[in-house]
Parts: sequence; structure tokens; C-alpha cells
Amino acid sequence: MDFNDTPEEAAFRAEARAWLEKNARPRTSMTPTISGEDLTAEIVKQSQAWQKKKAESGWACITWPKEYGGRGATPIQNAIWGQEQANFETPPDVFSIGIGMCGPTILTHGTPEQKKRWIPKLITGEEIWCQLFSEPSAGSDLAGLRTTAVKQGDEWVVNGQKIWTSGAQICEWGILVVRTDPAVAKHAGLTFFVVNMHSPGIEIRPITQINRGQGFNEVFFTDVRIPDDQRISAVGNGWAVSITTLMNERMSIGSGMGVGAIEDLVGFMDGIEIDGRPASEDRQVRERIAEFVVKARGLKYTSLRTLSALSQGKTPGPEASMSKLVGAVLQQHAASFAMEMAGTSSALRGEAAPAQAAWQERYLSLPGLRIAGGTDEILRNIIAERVLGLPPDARADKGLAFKDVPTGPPKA
Amino acid sequence: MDFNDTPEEAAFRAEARAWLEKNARPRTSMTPTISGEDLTAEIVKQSQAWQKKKAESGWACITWPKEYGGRGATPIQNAIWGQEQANFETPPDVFSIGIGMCGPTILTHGTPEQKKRWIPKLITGEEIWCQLFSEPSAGSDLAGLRTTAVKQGDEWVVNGQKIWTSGAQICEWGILVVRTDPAVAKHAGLTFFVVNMHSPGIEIRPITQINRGQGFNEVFFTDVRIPDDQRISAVGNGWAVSITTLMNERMSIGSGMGVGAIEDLVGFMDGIEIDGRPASEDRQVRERIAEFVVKARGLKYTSLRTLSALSQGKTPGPEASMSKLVGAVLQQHAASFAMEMAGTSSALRGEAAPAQAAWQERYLSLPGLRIAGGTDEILRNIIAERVLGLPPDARADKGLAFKDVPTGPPKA
Amino acid sequence: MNFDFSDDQKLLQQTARDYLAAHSPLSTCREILESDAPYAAALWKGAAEMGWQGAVIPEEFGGAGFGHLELAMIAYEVGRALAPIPFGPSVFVATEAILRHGSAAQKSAWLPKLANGSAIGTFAFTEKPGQNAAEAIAASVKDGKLSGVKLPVADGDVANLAVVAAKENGETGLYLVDLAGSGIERKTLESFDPSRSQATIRFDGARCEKLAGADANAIARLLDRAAVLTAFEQIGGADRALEITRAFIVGRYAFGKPIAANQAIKHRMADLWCEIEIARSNAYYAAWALANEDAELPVAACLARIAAADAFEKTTIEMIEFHGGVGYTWEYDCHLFYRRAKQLAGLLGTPKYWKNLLIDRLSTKKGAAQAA
Amino acid sequence: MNFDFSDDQKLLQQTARDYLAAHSPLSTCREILESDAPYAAALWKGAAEMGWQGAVIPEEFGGAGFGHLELAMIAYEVGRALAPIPFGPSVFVATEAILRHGSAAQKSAWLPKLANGSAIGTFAFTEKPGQNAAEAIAASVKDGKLSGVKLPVADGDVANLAVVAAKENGETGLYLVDLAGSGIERKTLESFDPSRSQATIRFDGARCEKLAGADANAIARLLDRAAVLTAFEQIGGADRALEITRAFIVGRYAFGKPIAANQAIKHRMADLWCEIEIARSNAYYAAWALANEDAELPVAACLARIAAADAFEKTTIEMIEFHGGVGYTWEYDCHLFYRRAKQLAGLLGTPKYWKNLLIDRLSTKKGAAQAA
Repeated sequence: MDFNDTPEEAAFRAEARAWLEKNARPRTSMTPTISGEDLTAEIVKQSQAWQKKKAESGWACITWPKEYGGRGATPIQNAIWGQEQANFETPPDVFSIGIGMCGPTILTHGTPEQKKRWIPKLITGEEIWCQLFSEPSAGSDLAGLRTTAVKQGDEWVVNGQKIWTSGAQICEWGILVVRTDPAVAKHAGLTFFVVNMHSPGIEIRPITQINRGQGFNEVFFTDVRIPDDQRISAVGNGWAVSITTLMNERMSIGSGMGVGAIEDLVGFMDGIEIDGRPASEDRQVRERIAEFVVKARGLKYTSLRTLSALSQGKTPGPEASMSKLVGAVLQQHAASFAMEMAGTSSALRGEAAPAQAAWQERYLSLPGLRIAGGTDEILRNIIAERVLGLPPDARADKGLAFKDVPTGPPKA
Repeated sequence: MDFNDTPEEAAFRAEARAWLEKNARPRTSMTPTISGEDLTAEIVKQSQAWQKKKAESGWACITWPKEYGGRGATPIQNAIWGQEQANFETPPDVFSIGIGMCGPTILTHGTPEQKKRWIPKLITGEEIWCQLFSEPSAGSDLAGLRTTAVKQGDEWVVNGQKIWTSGAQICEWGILVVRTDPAVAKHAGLTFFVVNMHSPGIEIRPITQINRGQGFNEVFFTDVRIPDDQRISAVGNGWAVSITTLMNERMSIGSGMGVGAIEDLVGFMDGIEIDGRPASEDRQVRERIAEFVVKARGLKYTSLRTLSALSQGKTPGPEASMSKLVGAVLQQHAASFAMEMAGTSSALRGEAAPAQAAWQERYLSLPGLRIAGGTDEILRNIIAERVLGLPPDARADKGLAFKDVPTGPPKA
Repeated sequence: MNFDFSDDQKLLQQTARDYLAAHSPLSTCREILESDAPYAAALWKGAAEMGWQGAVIPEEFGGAGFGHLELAMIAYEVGRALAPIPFGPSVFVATEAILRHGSAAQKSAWLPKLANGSAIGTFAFTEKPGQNAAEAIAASVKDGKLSGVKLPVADGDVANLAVVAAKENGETGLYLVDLAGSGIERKTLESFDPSRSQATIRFDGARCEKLAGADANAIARLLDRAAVLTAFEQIGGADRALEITRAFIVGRYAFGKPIAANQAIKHRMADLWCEIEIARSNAYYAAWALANEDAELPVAACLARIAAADAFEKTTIEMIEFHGGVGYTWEYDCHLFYRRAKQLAGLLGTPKYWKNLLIDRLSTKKGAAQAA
Repeated sequence: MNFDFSDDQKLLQQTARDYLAAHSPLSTCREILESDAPYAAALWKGAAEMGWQGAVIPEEFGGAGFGHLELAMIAYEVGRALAPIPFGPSVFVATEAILRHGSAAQKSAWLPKLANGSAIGTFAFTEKPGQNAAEAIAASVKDGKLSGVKLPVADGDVANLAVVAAKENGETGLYLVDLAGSGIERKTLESFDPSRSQATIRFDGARCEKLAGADANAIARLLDRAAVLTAFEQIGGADRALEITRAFIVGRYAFGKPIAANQAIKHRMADLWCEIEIARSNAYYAAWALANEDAELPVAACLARIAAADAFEKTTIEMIEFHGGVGYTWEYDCHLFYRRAKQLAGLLGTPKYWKNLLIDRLSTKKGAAQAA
């Protein structure tokens, strides 16, 4: 058991650090942004410039194959890169979906031509990508999606609506899963495409979240035409392709939980007065915070165990779902507790409540994190079924053609 | 909103109290027994004597019809009687199942002959009753029971096993539900009987609980013969009859939660020292106890609201499930907390840990209460479906003949 | 034995519900949330015409002369509707303070205006974040002039009258301040629940009148009364949140069945129902104690407050989760409840205050019983 | 970067598991539980032959000379097996105390016997219920003679050697007492977990030897070490409880399907799994700190202790519930786990002790960092 790098790892880390020191400023202490913020043109420009700079020196998408512009690095090298980069000020990242989900899916299921066409410009940051999966009536039950594509000659004509698409308005490309055959069972009738986001018939409308952030969009498709050569994998194989995307999604969301902030509660309570004494001397406050810290640290050390497994060449499995499941509720409870301790001032917000602003922001953003990328309930199912091997839920739609699956209460 | 009796209620209460004062001693403070204790012959004799005394003066089974020996009283009068009787020392009660569950079932579904045959001796305490419902493989899923009865002439021949039968060894009669037709859906193939517990072929084996109590038994049936005139209701109607029993069971278990003891935690913590001060001065201890007390008082006031509803002639519904659901977990948590505060001494038991003995006893008995008469999970289903009107679980056994319902993992 | 509201009280409640259904659908709450208007002025006026603000004000002062049980029913409906009006601070605190501690002159001056809604009252107690004991108050009174800063004051930007906690000669007391007077500076603050207004008020030698007998202990007793009524408001909100959630999960299908058929959801709905029922029973008991000025009120107020604040918050957290993605949108109403639950829980002292007070009061009662 | 046990350590663990599977099935725990025998003597002897008691004792004193990571793996397996032997008190506390504070003579006298199992050690610290600070200890030493009453002492009825906390000239320290000596009276007490023995020991001028440098602070550091190792024992128990429960709910059918298919059960199983994983990660971190005598050990020990005790108790509570009726019978093994979880949680200080210590240590570290 050893937290030190191997000599190879140390050399790689030194190389990464040296490059970063030359190309970025060290990070000064700051509260990480945890709400979806507006993607201004300026932010997009900065993000693209940084991505390009990295790509030019071989530090972008480092685990991807060299032939498409990657570095061919190992997962542990990628983790080391991530650790080092986190010590530097970098622009907000508009590529997390493209690099975290779209790229890996195309690399796994795309043809050589498709890879050559899309991956290099994804790596250089020239083209930004988004994901078009969820629908208003297909969230947890993603395979119940209703957006359709019908083949006409060499093209597919898409109609329907997607939702929860981050950054749709700034993207060149999107990955899209749609129903191409409603007469077969729901998983069997799906097909996966890459769609150009500037195609005629696409309309994008931002969604306002409860914290007033606008990180997500609705995307409407009206007779949108997609050339057949933008189809990924076979017709009807969309579900298998989507699973690749989703597994990559869960890994990337779970690893960014930022539970480190939990320990800030100790300092926060130094500044809150309860009955004339700092709250940090109150045993109920102390013990409650201790419980939060135990969980937060447990998640942190779990991610180190995962990194060790990566380092040994193992692939992280469904157990990665734990980080989001436990971390999101933990932060919501911690935020609620911090607000509670602020007393009457918890009714204030923003400038009027500077000490608790970060906790309030969490209280308003965490409900979204508990839902995005798999609700708590879906994650518990994944852990129960895929880690513990417990049987699946009884399924009401089993064996039914998609068109026959009930989608609402029976008509009276 | 008024906690006082109406004039009629006050008169009834006075009459009850006068009789009790003449016939019993006032209760002195004592910790209520909450574990199943051994039913010695002496206890049974005392219990029967007290029941007989009450019956002779019209105070036994007071809501039951006068023609069978009851008093024809109202539910609110019954509640008042219960409140008053609780102020007096009375022997352990061996009739709670007979009076709480068997009698009401026979009164609802029995023929006049059957009522005449069994009810009067139940009221006078001459005959003690038990319930034979659960089976090793049919607990929450009671209708999945496998004990069979086959008709031979005027008799039924019963084979199988029942479990969790309280007091089986001291009983004259038991109510029994068995499968008489495995070829129909599981609820449709059941029939309800009264069985004489001295019948040849009945074997009773006590079950030791985790707290070493022996309140329950296994009862084995080998070619036990029951005359057809001891059948209650029609062949195949056993489920409907059982429901009557179960509804009465839940009402009687839920109302006896004894959460009043929770407030004893305040005093208990006065006697525990933490870092040189009484635990009752520690804010974490205080706030935790406050949370327990809020729940315990909430249950107490809920039972008063139920009593008000009774007083207005309403029938308590499935919401009565809350008392056991919330109360049992509450007491288990409170017991665990009390033990925790005892520190290293929590590893001791009995005489070696007198102050925490009652809490330990609860910690060992409460897991049973969370299961008996409907597990927490069954109660949540009842509240969700019958109070909140939420849809039932997806059912794997729907529409199947009983013999075709899966009962274990598929053979490899 | 009748531990329930009377038919007359329930009729009053139904009338209130019908009125609010017509005049304060959730879109009314949203309008205030999204606009700069601090409260729904028309609704406030209408409520006064229904007699709600004057529910416990005697008829001689222009009130309806109902009792506290009736007011509890109205509070419940105000909570159900998330009515965006300064009801609690004005009716549960300011009005109660004057009723209990006001002189004849003070009553004549303010109660009629409070009853007919032409005056809004508020309670200016806290001065900084955390939990402030009455003893720690810095605001002070000298020669009938009040100085100090109160932060935050619910509805402090729109109130006409403040009941202010301050010290005079080292003794804590309550003072009436007409906010139209001089020496008063107020500023609207950003509110966590923008459907309810928050402000800071700086008093700089503002004219004030002492409320007789309103010492630290009396302030605690005033908080008890307000806590009971607020508990009804909270339970109203929790009930409504649960109903909306129930309707959603029954109608929303996934995997070919309503999501409500999943035990992950239905069992937690059952738990929420239990939480709310426990809060309701505690609140009923406290309402009885309040209406009868019973010695149980101090304990009962703690029970009602702790249970109701907790049940409302828990319900709103699950409300968003069970709605899934749409529950996290501004467009859906879940966040109105999520915010209001926190806003009401923040008023009148932290859970820590009420829990420790409960244990104090239980211990005192027990001590007294043992001594007797 | 390798935050995992090594292959050699895992092999040692597998050997331990195999040995315990053969020599300590759950029926061994039950035998001790149901009989008057205080512990499984043959298993104790066998464990010593495997080198477990002497895992961290240097070879020169007859130990195996492994490290603490190896001992953590053994502790985990002892926990998995609910092994009814005085392992923790003897190995995690008494042996550690002598290793850290014993003189050469004390080491020579006791370590070989502790290593080969011919001596059982224990820790005699607490004197009464609650949470006792080291400062509050009443037992006292004068002229090499110890007097006082310790209650309870785990395995106090069978131990040969006690490490006793006592005061001498007002200073708290640890003292070695050969329990075969005079002035010692011991009495077996009824144990909540009868598979593990408890006693009270009365010292009346018993001969004792001081452990050098074992002051109050050193006692706290000893508790840290024992807490880390005990966490592995607790996680072992929790893992086994979860596995048994998993097997039961998959095989038990109701309503035509395994009860494990119900979300009410499967989701809570997932939550338990998360609790245990979090405990495991904290324990791994603490084991690393222990093995490397790292400055992180004080914080890491708190984290490991709090998480492991909680995870084990929660798992055993659900274990009974998910087994349903049979889980509540003496015949099934659920209660062995339910009892052991409470027994281990009761050793070495309450959750309150560890949680407050964690905050102290985090604050101190932060303070130190800020000062630097």
C-alpha cells in the first residue's frame, strides 16, 4: 500500500507539471463553480484556445489513439494528468461531454472513416459536441424514447424532442439515439446517429433550472435529415451503443463530486454564533459535521482505490455509481445543515448572506445532480443488480412491442 | 377540540372504574414487559380467573353482542374501558389473540351455531385460542401458504406446518387457513377452519427468539382431521375470512406500542456521565432525544385522534399501520442510542448493566416487532396503496394457478 | 373526548381553501417570486376582507373574534397555497404581541389597522446569523428612542409596524415602532424564497413605545404561539407538496408502469405521509394547548415546531427527486415549495433552539413533578 | 500509487480465511455463545500457530514479524468469522502497548507468551458507564501497588495480563499487571454478546509495573491504533452479514419472485453496500497511515472507527429485517452479528468520543496549517 508514484508515473507527472507550469497559472484558492453557468462566447473561445494549446503539445485526450491525435496514454497517466491540471487555473470546460462521452462512443463503435472524420477536430477543440438522449417522457427509462427516424433514400428523417442537452447552442455535432422500429421490443428498435447541430429543422430552447442556471436545453427535431453515413453501428443496435455512452457518463459525473468542500463546514461554524459561543464548539454541530466528513473522506479514498485499480489495468465497473449516489445526498444534507445553523439568516440569499452563499448554491443545485446522469433510484438499482447481483425489478414492458407499452394511465 | 368525556362517556368511565377498584389493585409503577415470557400454568390460571371475573360482571369483550355474553358496548366505551383497566394490576393476558382476532372473525363469518358454540367460552376465558396462519415459506406473502386440507367424507385431513403461533401449547382452539385447491389462483384456493388443538396429529414445538423468549411455536399437522362443521364460511373463501383477522391484528398490535418509555431517556441520560458531566447536558444527546420524543408524542396524539374518530362512529382504517411502522423503528433507534451512550458498558447485559437493561431488552425485542403482524415493508405498501392510493407492486404471480407460482430459484 | 376540529372550524377552513383556490393559485406565488413586487397586495386585501388577519382580534377592535383554532385552520390554508403575503409575521407575531402586551391605547391604535389589512406588522428580533439569545441583543432604547440594526426582518421592507426586541437599562423588552416615523432606514435584501420579502432595518433614534411585560421570558412565550401557528402553515405546505407529488408519480409512466408503482418511490411516499401525520398530531395538540392557554403549551409548541419544519423540508426534497428532471426546472412548481420550506424553517429560531428548549421544559416539568 | 493490499498480503488473508472456514464456522461462535466456555481455546491456540497473535511482534520475541497491514487483513478475517477469541484486546491493545511502551525486560517477559498464545492480554480502562476521559480515572498506583475497580474488562476473566490505566501522583499512566498475582479479584459478567467474555476486575494492592511514557496522550494514540484494527474486524463482520443476507433474499421467494427483487430490499442493500465501501476506504487509508506511522493516523483512525462501527450495526439491523421471522429466531445466525456489532462498537470509546476527537484534530491541523 503506497501512495507514491512508480518511477514511470513520477516521470510522467513531472513532464505534465512542467508543461502546465509553462502554459498556465497556478490555481489560487477558489470556490469551485458547481452550478450550470451561462456559456458566453468569451468562455467558449477561451475553452477552445486552451484545448487547442493542449492538443498541439499532445496533452488533449491523452488516452486516445495516436493515429487520431491522441497520446495513447494509460488510464493512470490520464488520472495523473487530471490531478496536475487541477492545480492550475484553466477556463471552464466545454468539451467534457465530447471527450467524456461522445468521443469514447465513436472510438468504440464508429467505422475508421467516422473516427477519422470526427475525432481529430474533437481533440483540437475545433468542434464542440453534445448528447441528445433524454426525452420529456424518457428519463430513467431511456429506452422508452419516442423520437423517430425514418429512412428516405440515403437519409434518415428525424422528428421528436430531446431534453437536458448541455451546451446544445454552441455545438457542431451531437450524438443522438432515436427509434427506428416501434414494432419490436423497446431496446431492439433504437438506432444511433451523429447529427450536425446546424441542420435545418433543429430548434434549441434553453431550460431554466431552479437555481436560475441555464446549463441545459430542449432540442426539437422537425424533419431533420441525417445522411446514413452518420449512423453509428447497425440499424437497431442503438441501445448497445448508448450503453457505452452512459457508462462513460457515470464515470465522469461521479468522479467530479467535489465533496472536499464538506470540510469547510468546520470553518463555517467558527463564524456562526450560537447562544454566544461559536457553533463549532456545540457538540451536536461537531458530531453532525464529523458524520459528513467521514462520508466525504470515504468517497475521496474510494476514488483513490479506483485509481489504484486503474493503475493495475482494471476497468472500473458499476461501483463507480456510488460516488454520485452518496456524494450528492451528502452535499444536499450538509448544505441544508449549514443553512439551518445560519438561523433566520437562512432566509437570505446572495450578497445578503455571504458566509452561506456557497451552501445555498449547493442546496439549490444538488437536487439536479441527484437526477442528472441517473437518479438516485436508478443508481441503487445498478449497484443492487450489477454489484450485488440481485434480481431485476419486475418489468411491466417485458416482451411487449414498443408501441404496445403503456405510457400513461388507462383512459376512463 | 376537547379532551373531556361527554356526560355519557364520563358515566361509563365511572362505572368501569368503580368495578375495577372493587376487583383489582391499582397499578404501581413498573416497566412494562415487552418480551415474550414463558406461559407458566400459574400465569394461565391467573389470567383465566381474571377473565372469568370480568365476564361474570359484563366487563369481558364488551363490544360483543349480548346474546353471546358480551355487553354490546361501543368502540369508544371499549377504549375507555382499556384506559381504566390499564391503571390496575392485571395478570398477563392469554386472551389477546382470541379476543382481538379469533372472536371478531367468527362473529363476522361464522354461522349462528358456530358463534353459540365458541364465543361464550371465549368470553368467559374457559377456552384459549390461537392463530395458525403464517408458514415457514409464507409470511409477508400469506396467501402463498402450502398447508393442505383434503376432504374425506364429513371431515378434512390437514397436512403441513404453521409457524409463529403464540401460546399454541395452552390453547383449546385455533383458527386455521389452509389450501384446499392448488389448481386455482393462490387467493382463490384457501379455506378457513377452527381446529381443536388437542387433535391427534398436532405437534407443537416452541421457537426461541433472539432475546431467548419463547412466545411463539411451530405447529406441525400430520393427517389432522377437522369436522366439516368447523369450517368458517365457504370452501375457497378463506382469504376473505383471513383479511378480517389480519385487519383486527394490525389494529391490536399497533395500539400497544408503549412509546411512552422514550421520555425515560431524559432521566437515563442524567445518570450517564460523559467527560465528567451528565450526558443530559450534552447538546447532541439532548437534540437526539428531542427528535425521539417528537416522534413518540406524535404517535401518542395520533392515537388520541384515532380515538376521537372512533368516538364519532368512524372506523379506523389502514392509517393505523403507522403506529407500529414508526414506533418500532423509533424504539429500536432509541435503544441503540441509549446503549451507545453507556459506552463500554453497553457490552454488558442483565444485572451487570441495570440502568440500561430495559433499553437492551428493547434492542433485542424490537427487531421482532418490526416483523410480527406485517413487516415494515408490508406496512409501507399498505399505507402507500390504501391511504395514498398508489398503484400496487408489479406481481409475478398474477393470474397463475398456485401450483405454477415460482417458489424458489430455477434449478440449474 | 374530541381531539379534532369542529364542523364549524372545518367549514371556515373550506371557505378559506375555496377563496385561495380562486385568488391564490400557485401562479400567484410564482408572480411574486418572479417580479419585484414584495407581496400579493390584492390577496392581502382580500384576506383581510375574509377576516383572516383579524381572526383572533376582538370585534371591538375590528377583528373577527374567532379563536386560535380557527386561526390555525387559516394558517394551514395559507401554507397550502404558498400564499405570498406577510401573514405570519403580521398575524402570528406582531398582532399576538399587541394582544398580549399592548396597552389600551396601543391596541386601539394598531389592532383595527392590522385587522383590516391597512397595516402590516413584523417582528424585528435577530441581528446576525446563527442563533441569538434574547440576552445577546444589541439594539437599545434610551428615552423612548430606539437604535440598532435588525437583520433580517421578514417583510421589513413593506411593514408599517415593527415589534422590535431591544434592551433598555440592560433589560430585554419589546418595542412598537411605527415604521413611517423618522430615524428608520430599510433595505430590501435578496430572499432565498423571493415569494416572501426580507429586509434589514436600521433604527437610528427611532421613536418607540414599550410593550408592557414583554421581557425575555414573554418573548419566548410569544415565539411559542407563533411556532404553533407556523406549524400549521408548514403542514399545509407539506400536504400540498405531497398531493402534487402523488398526482405526478401516478400519471408519469416509465418502464410501462406508473413510477409510483416502484417501492423506491411508494415506500418513501409512505414515510413522508407518516412524517406529516406525526407533525399534524403534534400540531393539533399544540393548537388545543394554545386555544386553551394550557400549561402544556410550552412543550407542545416545541413538538409542533420541530415536527412540522422537518416534515415540510423532507417532503420538498423528495418532491423534486420524484419529479425527476422536470422537478429541477424553474417552470415546475417544486422549487416554490423547496424554498418556502427553508424560509419558514428559518423563521423563529433554529431546530437547535427548539430541541434544547424541549428538553429543558421536559426536565423542568419532571423536576417539578418530582419535587411536588 | 497503489492504494490496495499487496498480493502477498491478500494471500495471507486467503490463508486466514481458509483456516477460519475450517476451524471457526459460525457454529463455533454459537457454541461459545450457548456454553459457559469464555472463548474457543482450540481456535486461540490454532491462531497462535498461524502466527496471528504475534503478527506485529518482532521475530526476536517469537512473533511473525509481519506489519500492521498484514494484521489488518487478519483482523478482517477474524471479524468475518465472528471468531470467539480474545483477539482484539490481546493483540490490538495489550500487545501494542508493550511494543510501544514496554522496557526490554517487559518485552522479553510478555511478548513471547502473547505471540504463542500462552498468555492473553487485555485492556482495563473504563470504570463506569458513559464516556470516561483518561483524566477521570480513579484507579491509583502507589509504591508499585495498584488499587481500583475496572468495569467492564473484555476477556477480563480469562486474561493473564492486563494493561491498566491508573493514576500515580496525579498523572495518568498505563501499568502492566500479571493477573496471576495476588490482590486481584475478578468476576465474569453477563455479556450482551455471550460469544465474547466480559468481567470486572478489582485490584487491591496488586503488583504492577509502569509502562514508560504511556501518558494520557499516549493512551489516546494507543486507542487510535486499536481502532484502526478493530475497524477491519467490524468491516469483516459487516461484509459477512451482507453476504449471508444477500444469499437469503435471493433464495427466499414471496409473491412468486425472490424477495430481493423488491426495491424496498434491493435499494437498502445498495445503501448498505455503500456504507460498507465507505468504511472500507476509510479503513484502508487508516491502515496505510498506521503501517507508515504517518501523521495522518490520528484523523484517519477517527474516520475508520466511526464509519466501521456504524456500517456494521446498520447491516445487522437490516439483516434481521430482511430475513423476516426466521431472522428473529435464536436458531438463525443473524443475532450473532447483531450482538457482535454492538459489542465491538462498545469497545474503545463511544461514537461521541471519536466524532469530537475528529473535529478537534481537523481543527488543530487546520489551525497549524494556517499558522504555518
